[in-house]
Amino acid sequence: MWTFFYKMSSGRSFYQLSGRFIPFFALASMLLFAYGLVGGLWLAPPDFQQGDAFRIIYIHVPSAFLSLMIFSVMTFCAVLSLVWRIKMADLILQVSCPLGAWFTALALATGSIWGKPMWGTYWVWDARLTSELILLFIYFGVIVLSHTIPEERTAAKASAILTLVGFVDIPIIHFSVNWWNTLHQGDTLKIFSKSTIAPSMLHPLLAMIGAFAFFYGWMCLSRARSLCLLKDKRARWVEELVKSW
Amino acid sequence: MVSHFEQFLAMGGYAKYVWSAYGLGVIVIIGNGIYTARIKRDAIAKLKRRYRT
Amino acid sequence: MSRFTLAAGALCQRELLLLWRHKTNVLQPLIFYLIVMTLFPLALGHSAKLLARIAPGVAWVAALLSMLLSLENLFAKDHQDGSLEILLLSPQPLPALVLVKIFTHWLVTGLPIVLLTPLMALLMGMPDVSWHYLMLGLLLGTPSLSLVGAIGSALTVGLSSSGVLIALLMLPLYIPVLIFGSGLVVTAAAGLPVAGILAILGALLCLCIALAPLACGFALRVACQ
Amino acid sequence: MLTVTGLCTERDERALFENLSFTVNKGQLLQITGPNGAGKTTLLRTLATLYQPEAGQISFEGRSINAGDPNYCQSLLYIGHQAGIKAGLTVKENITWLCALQGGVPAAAPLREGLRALGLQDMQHSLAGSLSAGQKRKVALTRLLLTRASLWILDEPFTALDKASCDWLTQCLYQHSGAGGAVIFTSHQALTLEGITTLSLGEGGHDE
Repeated sequence: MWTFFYKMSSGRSFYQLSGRFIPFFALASMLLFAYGLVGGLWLAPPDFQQGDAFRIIYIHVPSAFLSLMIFSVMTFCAVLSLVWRIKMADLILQVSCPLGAWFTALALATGSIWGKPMWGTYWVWDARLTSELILLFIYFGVIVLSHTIPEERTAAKASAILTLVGFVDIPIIHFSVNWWNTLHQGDTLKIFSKSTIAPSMLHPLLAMIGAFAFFYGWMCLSRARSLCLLKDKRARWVEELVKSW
Repeated sequence: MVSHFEQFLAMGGYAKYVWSAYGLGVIVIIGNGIYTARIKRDAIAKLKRRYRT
Repeated sequence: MSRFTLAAGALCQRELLLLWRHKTNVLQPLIFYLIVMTLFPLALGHSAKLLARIAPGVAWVAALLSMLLSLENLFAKDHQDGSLEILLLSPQPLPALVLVKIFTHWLVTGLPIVLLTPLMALLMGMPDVSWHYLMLGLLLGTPSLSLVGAIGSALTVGLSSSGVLIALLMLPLYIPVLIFGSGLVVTAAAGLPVAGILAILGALLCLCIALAPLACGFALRVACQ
Repeated sequence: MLTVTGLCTERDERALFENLSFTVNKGQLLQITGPNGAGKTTLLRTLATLYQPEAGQISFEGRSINAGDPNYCQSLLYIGHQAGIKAGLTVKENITWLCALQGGVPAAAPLREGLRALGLQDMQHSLAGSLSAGQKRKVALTRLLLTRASLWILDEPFTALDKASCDWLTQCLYQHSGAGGAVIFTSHQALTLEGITTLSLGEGGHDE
């Protein structure tokens, strides 16, 4: 396993390695998307309580899951970059940060759209939506920090530190927002609690989560590949590669 | 007799919400896909310019 | 006296001397706190019931913002005149020295805010039992605000105007302290037991004391590259 | 005393030097020369563990060191471009906190003697902000007299110094290297120092 990370540290091997993963990720995400959408929109019966509005779950839950998954990937890369100084980890962190922000925003938007038929208002200070909003702020913090520091190497290290600090903060926020929600217990009806879900509804959901995850892997690796080429543009292997195109 | 397709589109009266949510999903997914392709195209162009001249 | 207490004492003395010589920088955050606290009653009318209800939240937000003001040049001045490198190259552990610096910053900005709470309670017409809790909450909460803000200040030390940036970076970390701080007064006013919330505020403080100087040390080493 | 192996550093996409290796032993005066932007300051900062090199190993008295290594910092004195003087403090306060952070607080006698050697004794209580660049540099240099560090890394110590102070500084360097310490420094003025080795950082950074 350790040689894998060591190989990731040099630009060239990262380029080749990711080249092999990308087609697999792309294919898997498209297949799972097809199955998930068909399953979710047609095959799954409407929910007895919410009718067809529950189908928003097939976009909301995967993007919410992804927003946390991407942040864990970013934290893992931050540790790799700060402790073992693996250069490619900085690249993956810098690349997956906007993706994470997009999926968090998507989760927030679909969550509030889902709230409209349930409560009649778009925004409700429900514990999970609020935590999702604060997570979006953490993503913005990392993005803004990495874009404001001029020197590229310092920017990478600083955003890695901020990601680690953010990672420590997520459980604390989750805990304190839940406590805050019970303190000011308004009329929030628990719609997000996972009621026991029929298998025919569950399989498309798992497929969609897989599809989103593979899509993220696909986007992240291909963006990292392009940036890796630009980063090592002086290296000889890049020169040969460009000549071979 | 409302054809099966119209009934499907109606989404049991929640058409507005379901389709807007899916629309946003499509925008985010396709948008990021296009942006990735653009990053790749710019990188290749920049490298070509660097090594061709 | 061990080497470390010598260095820490010298650093603390240096910081206090510098702040004493530039008193205006110290007074600015406090004046901002006073302004905010006087503006709210003017804006929302002086009905005692309303003011008493919003007083803890307003006090906490005003404390948070005024501490943000003075955070910007916590490390930036040292970076400009090169004394940050001497801090990095000192044989004493860097997180400990950073903790000393943050403590002096809290002494100068956080403590006065805590001491001003009785005045604020008067202004906002808070019932006397709840402003004791507000004061206790601020006493436990403002050091964590200082520690967390220092991380933001260390991350943005090289940048020119980083005031708002620190607020954005450290907002998610301020939220738990804000929630439990103002929640403390609300539960106290409702007569519920508050031991649990005080324990959580204390736990947050210990977490910040343990992790924030480490993160600051790391960020400063990165910023000096 | 200090061995550097395989050091390579990049500075904003430009490789400054590729696997540079050299050793500095006791009593040696090493001058780093090279055109502007050749990476002299970066090399000094790397040796002082302020700058993290891309690759390479620095070991002090046999043991490899990384950032913030206590006993390496104990025996190292680094004076960079900026003098590290706080403008709001007086000269005396500046020196006390500088030495306290580095090691022991200087007793009154060596402090006064050091200031007199540099002609700063009457400016002891004036604010450092009111001093000229040369005087600020001299305040930083008083640390040389009061420190017990064996390795000195000085970045452009001779800049903004008048003739008398330059001679004093050269004298100080010789005295330190005579006592078994080592000095690594950079300087643009044409120095008439004998018995120093130079490391040129032109292209390639080969060791002369």
